Amino acid sequence: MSRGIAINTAVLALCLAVPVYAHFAGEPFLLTLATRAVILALAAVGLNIALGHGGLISLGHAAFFGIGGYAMGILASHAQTFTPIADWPLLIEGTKSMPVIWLVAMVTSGLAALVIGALSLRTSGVYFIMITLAFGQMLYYFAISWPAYGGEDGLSIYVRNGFPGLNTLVPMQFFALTATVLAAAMALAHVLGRSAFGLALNAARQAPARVEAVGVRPFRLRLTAFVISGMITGLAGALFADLNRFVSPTMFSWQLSGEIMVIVILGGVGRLFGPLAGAALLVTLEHVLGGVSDYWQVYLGALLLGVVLFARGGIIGTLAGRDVAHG
Amino acid sequence: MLLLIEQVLNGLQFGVMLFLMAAGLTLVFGVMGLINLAHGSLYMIGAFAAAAVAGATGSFLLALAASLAAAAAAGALIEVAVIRRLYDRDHLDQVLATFALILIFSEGTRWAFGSFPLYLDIPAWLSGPVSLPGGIEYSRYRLAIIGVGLAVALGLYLLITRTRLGIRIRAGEADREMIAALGIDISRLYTLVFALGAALAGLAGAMVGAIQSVQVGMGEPVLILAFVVIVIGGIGSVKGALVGAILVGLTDTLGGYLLPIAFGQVMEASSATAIGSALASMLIYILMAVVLILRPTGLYGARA
Amino acid sequence: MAEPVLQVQGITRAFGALVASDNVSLDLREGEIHALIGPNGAGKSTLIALISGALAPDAGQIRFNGRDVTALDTVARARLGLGRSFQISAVVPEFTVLQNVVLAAQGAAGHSYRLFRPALKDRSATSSARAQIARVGLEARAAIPAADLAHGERRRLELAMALALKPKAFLLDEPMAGLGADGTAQMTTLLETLKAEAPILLVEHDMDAVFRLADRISVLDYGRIIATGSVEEIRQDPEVRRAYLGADA
Amino acid sequence: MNKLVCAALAVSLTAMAPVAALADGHGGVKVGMITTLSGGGAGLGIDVRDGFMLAIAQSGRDDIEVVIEDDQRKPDIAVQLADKMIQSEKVDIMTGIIWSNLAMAVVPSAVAQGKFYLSPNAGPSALAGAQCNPLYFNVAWQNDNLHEAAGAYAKSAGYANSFILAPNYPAGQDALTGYKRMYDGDLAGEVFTQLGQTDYAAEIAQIRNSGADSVYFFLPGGMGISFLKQYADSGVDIPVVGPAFSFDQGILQAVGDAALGVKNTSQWSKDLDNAANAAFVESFQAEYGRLPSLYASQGFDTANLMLSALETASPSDQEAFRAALMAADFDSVRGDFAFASNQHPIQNIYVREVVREGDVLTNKLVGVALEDHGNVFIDDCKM
Repeated sequence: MSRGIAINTAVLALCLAVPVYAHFAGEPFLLTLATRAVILALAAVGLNIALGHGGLISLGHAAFFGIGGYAMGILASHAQTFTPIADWPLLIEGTKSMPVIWLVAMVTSGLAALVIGALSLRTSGVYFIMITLAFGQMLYYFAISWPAYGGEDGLSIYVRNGFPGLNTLVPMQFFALTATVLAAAMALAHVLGRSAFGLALNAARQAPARVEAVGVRPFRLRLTAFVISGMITGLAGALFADLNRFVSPTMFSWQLSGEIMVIVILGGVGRLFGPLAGAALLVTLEHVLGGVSDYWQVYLGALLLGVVLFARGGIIGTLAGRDVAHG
Repeated sequence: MLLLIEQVLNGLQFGVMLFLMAAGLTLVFGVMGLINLAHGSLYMIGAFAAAAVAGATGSFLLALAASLAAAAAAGALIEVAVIRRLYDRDHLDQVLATFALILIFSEGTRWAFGSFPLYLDIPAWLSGPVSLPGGIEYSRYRLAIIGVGLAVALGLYLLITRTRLGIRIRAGEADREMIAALGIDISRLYTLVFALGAALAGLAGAMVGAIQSVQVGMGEPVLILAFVVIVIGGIGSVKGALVGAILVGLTDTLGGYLLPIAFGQVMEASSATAIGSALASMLIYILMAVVLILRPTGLYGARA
Repeated sequence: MAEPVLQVQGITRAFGALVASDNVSLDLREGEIHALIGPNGAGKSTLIALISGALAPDAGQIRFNGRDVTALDTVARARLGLGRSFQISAVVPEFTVLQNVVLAAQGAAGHSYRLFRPALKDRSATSSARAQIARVGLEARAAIPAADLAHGERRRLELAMALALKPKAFLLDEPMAGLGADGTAQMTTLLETLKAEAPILLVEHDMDAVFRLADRISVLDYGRIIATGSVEEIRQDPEVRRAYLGADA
Repeated sequence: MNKLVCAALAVSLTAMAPVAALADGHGGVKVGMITTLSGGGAGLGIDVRDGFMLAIAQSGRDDIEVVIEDDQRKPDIAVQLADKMIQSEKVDIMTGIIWSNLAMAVVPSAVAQGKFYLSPNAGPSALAGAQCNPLYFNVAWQNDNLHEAAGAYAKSAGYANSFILAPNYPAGQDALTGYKRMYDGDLAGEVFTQLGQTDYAAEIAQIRNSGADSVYFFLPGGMGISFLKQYADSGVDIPVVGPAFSFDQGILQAVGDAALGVKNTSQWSKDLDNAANAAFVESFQAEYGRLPSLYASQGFDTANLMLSALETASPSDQEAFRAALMAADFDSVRGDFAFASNQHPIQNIYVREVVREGDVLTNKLVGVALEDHGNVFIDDCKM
């Protein structure tokens, strides 16, 4: 247990050190990178609930990431051009307010997760992987060929959306905002993991027949987890869109689903701090290896392969041993 | 009407090509229980090998042979080096490891062959149209693809039902411990099955490469379609892969052709084409969802 | 006389040509242990699956607590109060003993969708869980992951989980399997005290235990019930001797 | 819990920190190039980069630093790199983006932050019209230009019944609109294909049955290769017209003989008769061992435009540098070159034909489709 705490503290210390250094060294770009890592970590916290606790290997989480992103893009683009989204049956205006955007992003991605989950969870194992992947592709193609919001070109938002009391255009403030959201999501994930629901969900992953025998439906547990998971990833999508001030169908791409999953696994499946560690590592690798070679993805692939074959449990798992799994 | 028949042939050709991809995936899953995302890379390797050999020798048949050999060799190599360690792992590890293989293969190929698409053309003896009964002009090469695909399907059927290897494959699908108990060298069987699946993917890549472009990343869109195919057909079932592939091929081709026309009846032409093609691009996924609602393990999948 | 707690009427289930349960009827009455025995392949597992709801019958009816449950699935039957243990231990390996039993207790209490309160702070579920753990004698092992338990301990954990459901009937699938002499004796004592709470349908291979515990015995052979009666009646039944005990005698 | 502390600390830090010092007056010029160097489409970015760097090398100026980054054709990566160029590298001028969707993601915020952006390729209509900006110059073309030229060519060639197709995404829709703007015959069919589609059997069957007298297509990258090969094999012999993208030097060898004889529209060709072009083609071949492509020529022109402006002004003086760019006082490999009021080119657009020269396929000039052509978005641009 103590080693687990030590490692989590180290991860946190790093999360503190980077922005502080970036700030005083006058390297705002480092802060942008750190914000990116935090947002990807948030997406991975979402996936980790489905994957780590529920055992649901979703290769289609980019669907929720993209929906969150488009929720932001659509609301903000209407606000930017002062056109209502709908004027019948009731008037819906766009908005540049982050809290409203977040709410819409979470509700829409949650609804999408409900539909996709209800269909996909009829299956299990490999079927589930392939079906979630296919649903993600479906939305990808839809986003590309739907002309109203930019199609493949995506949507640009010229000014970052606002949050009451903050100037989100200041990198440090936006970073702090995303870090706070991540902290809240991690706290939620922690509470969920220890709750009665979390207990039943984890049991359904390991011994579904037993869960049925105590009168609980694994399907409903999994669907609930999938929806919560999709909502958090959707929120991450809205933040990611705000970081880039841009949304496009690539947010729906299956490579992105793979990337979120890679983050979860690099960090350690089912570990509370896994997503943060994994995202920090992936963003660092992207940045460092990208500077070394045009073919840096070869190295990234080799590294991933090494982790899967030889370092099961990811960074935190390898360093901490088995004592804090699902903690 | 003639156009419709021609589109049906096109759908059939597309389906047959998907079958070549899906057959390997479904065999590997059925026998070894492995989900292989890198199957699309083997398709790409087949196409690149064919383009390289065709460029050097000018012979299309040699190029096809090279695609089979290169993809089978690459398949055997990754089976021995990587995949073998994944059979006892859960699907999550398999997904991640084979995702890593995609990165390595894609960027490795780009490093070796450069960023520009490679050239591979239809041989003279297969190019041009042929007249079918009823006055349809149809590409000779596409007919050849349909022929090869159906021949492979027949060959696979015979292989699985009539040969010693087929018996072992079926035994492996039924019970992994059993074939070990029968004294069959299980690791050789696995390498063989994996290489066979890889060779089929490579063949598909080479044949398609001649009418499309041979480039890095060509495998992944086909891979995802192949997933849709085997989800519809039922994982592990070669028959399901054939039926699913043809269903997906026809749905995609006919949907892309008929939907814009259907929308054109009720709305203005250019928005009809836009909406029609947007919907057509989602059609096979909708088909998949419907199949799943009716039969969660696919058309020919084992009942859970 | 009141209706039996569990009543199986003319249940039939076939797998292709093999009729695994052939027009089976049996009942379980308040306060009794009803043992189900039969040689390997007689169809005991199929019958358990049919009663628990894991399999749907081709024909026949199952009534539980005065209600037709034939169309209900495992979960619904569990909620009505059918508590079961598994032939092969199906405890949650990464959970501690306490977590496993809390899972059952909160399931019975309908608390499994509480998203925020920590499971182990659910007073009613944990206190009920601790009581059941004490009954099966695992208090000292409550904080041990189930994966690290000895085989006999895991069988007792199974039983504790069934107990925590506060069921109206127990369906116990070979609770003695793999236990040593001491373990079997402990389990036998435990089951004797249990039947006062809820009747037990007991599938068991250990004949000594069955003959000591059972109030009634049904013998299954080739998917059919060939005899039902008291221990003495079954001992004497010629058909049972021929079909089943005959092999041993 | 700790995480909350971390966030709170970060917030308080923000409050007390001063704004970072602005530009630290360095002597030379720093150029940030974001382009596609890996994954699909890397060939285009590599050509732009090589053309650009060739011009820089030939200028002999060693006070120009070019920072090159790979966007992997991903908009989010491009945005992140732009942030890096602006915040961390503190570049003066940006360039390099190939794709319209990446340009739309990067350019508006880059110019809003006071950086010059010189586009060597993408020319989305929004940046030519409503969102035009004094700091944004397009040195290649407005996206519609080559399509308009194709329409004009079809009209002058006497085609009266065209079948037109493009992928179902904004650039594809713009392409068909552009073609129709200059073409005034009937349409035998108008089809939107899927982006990334590789099989065109269905569309070719429709073309065969449409009774068209000409086919216009815009299918960039691998899509065009697939279409042309399949079209050639189908035996349909209706003449094809396309924009230069599918017939450019990098891609032609992969299309093969299927492309022979196809007319395509381009603002540049390697046999354009002017001294700058002859020198460019020769030196590019000498430096890189391959024939230059359209994209290489655009990269080369972009660098030379920038170099010409740097002769008379510094980017730190925005007004003066903008005026210097606007003058376009450089020897374009395209011959005559000027900027319209919305800072997009006014130039000739030519018709080329694919021919075989020895072993390699290449293009030769056969005529002019549009002379001194600007774009239709000038009136939308208010600046």
